[in-house]
Amino acid sequence: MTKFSCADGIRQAIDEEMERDPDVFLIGEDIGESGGVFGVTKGLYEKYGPTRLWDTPISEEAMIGAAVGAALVGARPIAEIMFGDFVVLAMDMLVNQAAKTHYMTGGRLSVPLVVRMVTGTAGSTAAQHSQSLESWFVHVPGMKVVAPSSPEDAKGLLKTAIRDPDPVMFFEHKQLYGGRGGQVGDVVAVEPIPLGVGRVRREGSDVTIVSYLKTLEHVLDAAATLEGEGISCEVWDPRTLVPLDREGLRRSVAKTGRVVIAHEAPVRGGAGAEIAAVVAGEFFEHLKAPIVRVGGHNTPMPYAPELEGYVVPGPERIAEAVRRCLGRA
Amino acid sequence: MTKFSCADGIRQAIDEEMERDPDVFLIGEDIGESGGVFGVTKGLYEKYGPTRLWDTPISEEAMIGAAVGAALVGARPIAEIMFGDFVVLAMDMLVNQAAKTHYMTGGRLSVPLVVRMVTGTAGSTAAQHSQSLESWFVHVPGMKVVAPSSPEDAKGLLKTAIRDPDPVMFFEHKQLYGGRGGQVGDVVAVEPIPLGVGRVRREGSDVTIVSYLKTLEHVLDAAATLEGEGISCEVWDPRTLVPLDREGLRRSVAKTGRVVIAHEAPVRGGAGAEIAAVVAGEFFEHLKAPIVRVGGHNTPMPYAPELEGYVVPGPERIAEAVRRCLGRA
Amino acid sequence: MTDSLSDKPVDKDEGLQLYRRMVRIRRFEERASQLRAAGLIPGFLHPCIGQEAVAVGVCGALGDGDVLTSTHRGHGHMLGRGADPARMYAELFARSGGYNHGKGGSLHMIDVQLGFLGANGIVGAGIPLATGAALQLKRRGGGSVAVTFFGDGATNEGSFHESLNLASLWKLPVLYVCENNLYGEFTRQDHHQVITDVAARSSSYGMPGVVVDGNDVIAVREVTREARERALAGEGPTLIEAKTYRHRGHFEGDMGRYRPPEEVARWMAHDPLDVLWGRLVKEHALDEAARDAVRADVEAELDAAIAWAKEQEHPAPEQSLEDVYVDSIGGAALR
Amino acid sequence: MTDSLSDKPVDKDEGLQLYRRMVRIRRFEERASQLRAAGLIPGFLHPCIGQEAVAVGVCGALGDGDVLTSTHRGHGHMLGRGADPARMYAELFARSGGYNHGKGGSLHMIDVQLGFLGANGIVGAGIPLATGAALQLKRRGGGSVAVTFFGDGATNEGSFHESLNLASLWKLPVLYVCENNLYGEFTRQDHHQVITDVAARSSSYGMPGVVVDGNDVIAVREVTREARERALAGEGPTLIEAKTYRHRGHFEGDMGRYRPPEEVARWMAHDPLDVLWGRLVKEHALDEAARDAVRADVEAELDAAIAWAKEQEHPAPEQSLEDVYVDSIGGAALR
Ligand SMILES: Cc1ncc(C[n+]2csc(CCOP(=O)(O)OP(=O)(O)O)c2C)c(N)n1
Ligand SMILES: Cc1ncc(C[n+]2csc(CCOP(=O)(O)OP(=O)(O)O)c2C)c(N)n1
Ligand SMILES: [Mg+2]
Ligand SMILES: [Mg+2]
Repeated sequence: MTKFSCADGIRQAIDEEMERDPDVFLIGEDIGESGGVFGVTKGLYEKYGPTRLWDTPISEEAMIGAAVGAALVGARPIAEIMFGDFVVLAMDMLVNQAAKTHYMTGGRLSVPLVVRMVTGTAGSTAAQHSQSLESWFVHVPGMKVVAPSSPEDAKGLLKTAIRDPDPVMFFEHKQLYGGRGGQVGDVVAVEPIPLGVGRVRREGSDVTIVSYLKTLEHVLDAAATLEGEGISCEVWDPRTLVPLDREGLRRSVAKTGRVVIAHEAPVRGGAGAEIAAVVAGEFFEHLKAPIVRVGGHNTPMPYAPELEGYVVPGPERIAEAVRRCLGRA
Repeated sequence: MTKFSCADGIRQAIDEEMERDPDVFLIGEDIGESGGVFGVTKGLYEKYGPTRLWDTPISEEAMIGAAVGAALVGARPIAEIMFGDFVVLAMDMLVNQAAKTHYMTGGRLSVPLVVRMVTGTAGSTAAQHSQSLESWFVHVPGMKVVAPSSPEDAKGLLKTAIRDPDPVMFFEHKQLYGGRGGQVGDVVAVEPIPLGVGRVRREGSDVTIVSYLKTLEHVLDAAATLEGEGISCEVWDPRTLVPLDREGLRRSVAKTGRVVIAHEAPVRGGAGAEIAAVVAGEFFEHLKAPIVRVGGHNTPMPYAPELEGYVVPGPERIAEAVRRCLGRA
Repeated sequence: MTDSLSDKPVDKDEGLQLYRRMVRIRRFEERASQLRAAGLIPGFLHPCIGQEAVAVGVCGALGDGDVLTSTHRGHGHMLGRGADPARMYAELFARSGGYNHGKGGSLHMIDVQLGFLGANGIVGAGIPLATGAALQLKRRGGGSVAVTFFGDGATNEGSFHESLNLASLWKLPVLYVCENNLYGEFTRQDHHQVITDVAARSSSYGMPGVVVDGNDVIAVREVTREARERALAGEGPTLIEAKTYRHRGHFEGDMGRYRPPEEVARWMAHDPLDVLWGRLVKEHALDEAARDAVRADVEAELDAAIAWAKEQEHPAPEQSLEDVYVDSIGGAALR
Repeated sequence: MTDSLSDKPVDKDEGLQLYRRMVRIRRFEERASQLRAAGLIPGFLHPCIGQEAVAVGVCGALGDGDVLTSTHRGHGHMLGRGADPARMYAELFARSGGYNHGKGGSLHMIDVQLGFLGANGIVGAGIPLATGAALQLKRRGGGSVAVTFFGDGATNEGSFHESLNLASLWKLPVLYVCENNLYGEFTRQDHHQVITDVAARSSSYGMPGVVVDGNDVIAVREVTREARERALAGEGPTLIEAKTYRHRGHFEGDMGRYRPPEEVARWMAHDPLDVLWGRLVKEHALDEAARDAVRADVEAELDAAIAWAKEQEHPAPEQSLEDVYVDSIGGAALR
């Protein structure tokens, strides 16, 4: 067990990029002196001070708007949405402004912005502090969407996102931060990881399970169980939802002929729908079985642990979904 | 050619429901005395006066919030988002409040609200006045999503939506309103149409084309063209995206074995992705060919007519998509 | 500060009742904190200890048909309105017997009978909701008002601004109650706005703004009464700013170290419970025994509430799929 | 109104130049209206006729490095800043030679060289953007300011409130210029807010607020200069309210019938072009010939601009797929 957590990866990426480029700055609510509600930005204020970390009033629209406006004139801001659920308050600045500016201006202006979206359940965080909203942004042309599932990916992809010239929505699952307060772990050198390159997290031959963020851990657990039943799972992590690594996905589907897609967000209209549609549209000839989606039930997130545990897909539901895909259920 | 347009259908539904129930009221920007930017609510102010039609300041969050708050204590508000693009400013009230209230309160409160979303291109309306955002709401548990493609459907579905006890996002395509200023046409009696019941708009045997709103007209045109090429298209209109009439869809797919999905919204992450995923997951045994999606290109909406015409799918692109699905391209 | 309003003597029984309510809130929160530490409460807690007088003072001025919206720090408002501590604890314990059947927790608690339309996890979100409720109250013909509580931090959200503008324009019967506890999360007021009196923002909407000592329950009740009468008379909304302080951190787990010790000490010395008790002692010569009696009563009540809550069932996992829609159209809307 | 500021005599050449700019805007809009009627402009137009003095006055006080954001009614701001009418018409005609290559149209026009960061189709959206630009200007070390134009209607959006609070807190170099033309779309100011002076809202943010006669270009320029100096001196933002009026409807097609004829007449009699010209006549004894010369010049300029614009190519349909991303990652991000 390494001490290097996703929180570490993210902090280190920010630190290294801030060091590299003085136009990189952080903006958000209580991200400065206090180091953030999840401790992800701890220590950065001491190192870089108030001109590089801007604690805003509770004003999500102005906060994201300020980041977009600064980006228009040369800054490379990193904005944090403390709980991704609050992004609803800044959608105009993201969807109508940041995502469309390059296009509306015929390519004359651009918005090199990263928005860190703190995402998913963290144990009874309930309906307004648990959402996984990545699929909305998959549907917004002009946005790139990143969803890392490991500390190394978090670090390498965030470095790339910060250097990227376009607006990037960067999803971080709370349960991957690795311990409340996110104590600083080892510094691990990670090169920037290009956007649009997925990764096989486990090789297998019977079925491809596509997953990302926290759910991918459950998928790996399920795959270990299924191995005992003689089912060989390939686990494929897209890492970025936009762009999607179609070639990587095709390779895996060509090999296994079966696809299960797992994520925490509600299934209906989730990012898994797009992935399923890509497979059914572009890799149909490889498909031997129905595409199975497993994900959050189509409900808001309940408070009670028993209910939350039922709504969020864990290893058992994922294993069941795989068995169903293989006609073994 | 009847004079009865979608604008008529919508106005008549509102009128009849306002007459039936004094707790139904309208709220929006310039929907009252002026009759609305598209003339859809013309005449209602004269008939019902200021306690039934509330013109708000330019404050989308407070406007939708007021509708939600009123609904919490017994009103049945109908809110208008003048251009659906502006809904970004009211997402908290819709997504975190209206959609989740019934659930978060364990069923003790509810939000009988209709939000009229004025949607789609209307000719060079450009990036911030042309969006089709229905797929976001498909992904929001607690919401129902309606997208009528004919005046009768608009009227019958809106009547149902107004009586429905849950929040309903009601999408209206500008080009279906039928003439700027929306002159009042004939009054056509239409019974409330249940949510969740799709409709075969044209019978056929070779391929099922799923479509809704304005694009459905283009689909019908394409189907007529394709008939001349010996291709028999079944055109199926879900009418409501949530709930989705799975049984109706299954019947059609079982018959044709081929599916094309067409809508104006960008393809990536669009409502068509969910429909494709449902087909690939639940009706796979009927499928003989890849599912083809045709829709808005993954770009913001451009201003120039040549560009807009390229981005929005018309009869030709739809026909091409069908040919591709049949392996004839 | 309009302390002068509270200068007339306090009726003894009334005073004791207000005191009891504040003690109930204080002890409810202290015990919730212990229960969370003991593992019985799975979610967030934002204790309102120190702010009891706002909740009790405002609610003490309301009528039966009035409706309220609240915040993440809402237990006091709910108890002030008369909610049942047993069902509140049951909700915090995530049990079926809780106010929200275990689906909401602290951040989303409601009591429909009391017109308590809910705590809220989104800062500022209760403000437009109460504004809309007031619109419907007005449409229905008056006699009741809507009240919304929110913090100093929330007054920087667009929802605050848009709502006050709307309400003043339409003269809606709504009371905007800002609990200015000098911090929004870890951020001191002078780091989130340059003004000192939130009440001053009322002038942007041609609306009266009142500052009151939020630790003086009698004063809070008086300004609320006046504002409510204005609202009922069709004169529109009022912005009430109650200056107060939370004794604890922002949430359970936060030690509140970003606050200067002298500041904390100053406010601890102006404890709302002591302020009222001091007055009752002075005006009615109450003794420690009377105070102990109140405390013992409340303790017994909370003991019973907690015992009841602990006995409540955990919800069955499949109940997750209920209550998404009032009418799920035969389950179709759930797919 | 701070008309007094404009009481010192106007330099003749400077005055003529300001006048010419206002005529250019007026005629640009009038001709755009005709061109739209003739079918050359496919999209929306929101003419700023009657409001020219705000655009020219504000821009007349700015420096080279300053940046601006604007609204749906932005042609005047852009021309005031010195934009090229030819490329503007080309954009309105949706041609490749236009400022945005035909992708933006009236609502999204920009001129990066001039620091003109764009019109905007979303009411109030330019306000946070300019605030953020000012943040970066400040981070970079000063010397320039950001300016944002918006209407009276926009001051009811949350974005207005949140931005002003942020800017005052951080003392950002930004000028908030409200063009109060008394209507938001078809809604009169007293139907969208109860206050008369938008400038009064500055007090909520501890920020100076100034009301100026928006039809007096010299007065507008003076208040802008002062505000800009304050901003550059690190003293923070100013809210400037310029009272003005649009002579036409809200957009091309709207006849503006919701406005009382006397009100229209009163404002037509206070035409910003006439106000300045009257002064130039009084102070410098200019005659009709001088005025005709300006008009003829502008007309020739616009003739040439329109002729050039008409010659520009229509974009090729496939260009729709360009400019979605700066780096589409080999096209992958477009799929
Ligand atoms: C929209 C939104 N932004 C941020 C948060 C995180 N948050 C929860 S409480 C809080 C501070 C609120 O401060 P204030 O309004 O003064 O209320 P207080 O906590 O002091 O009672 C913050 C930032 C949130 N819940 N919602
Ligand atoms: C967020 C948003 N809401 C509504 C509209 C529709 N709309 C366009 S301009 C306008 C009126 C704006 O009024 P004001 O801010 O006073 O500017 P003016 O038109 O008077 O210049 C409205 C309501 C919009 N474009 N954006
Ligand atoms: Mg506070
Ligand atoms: Mg205006």
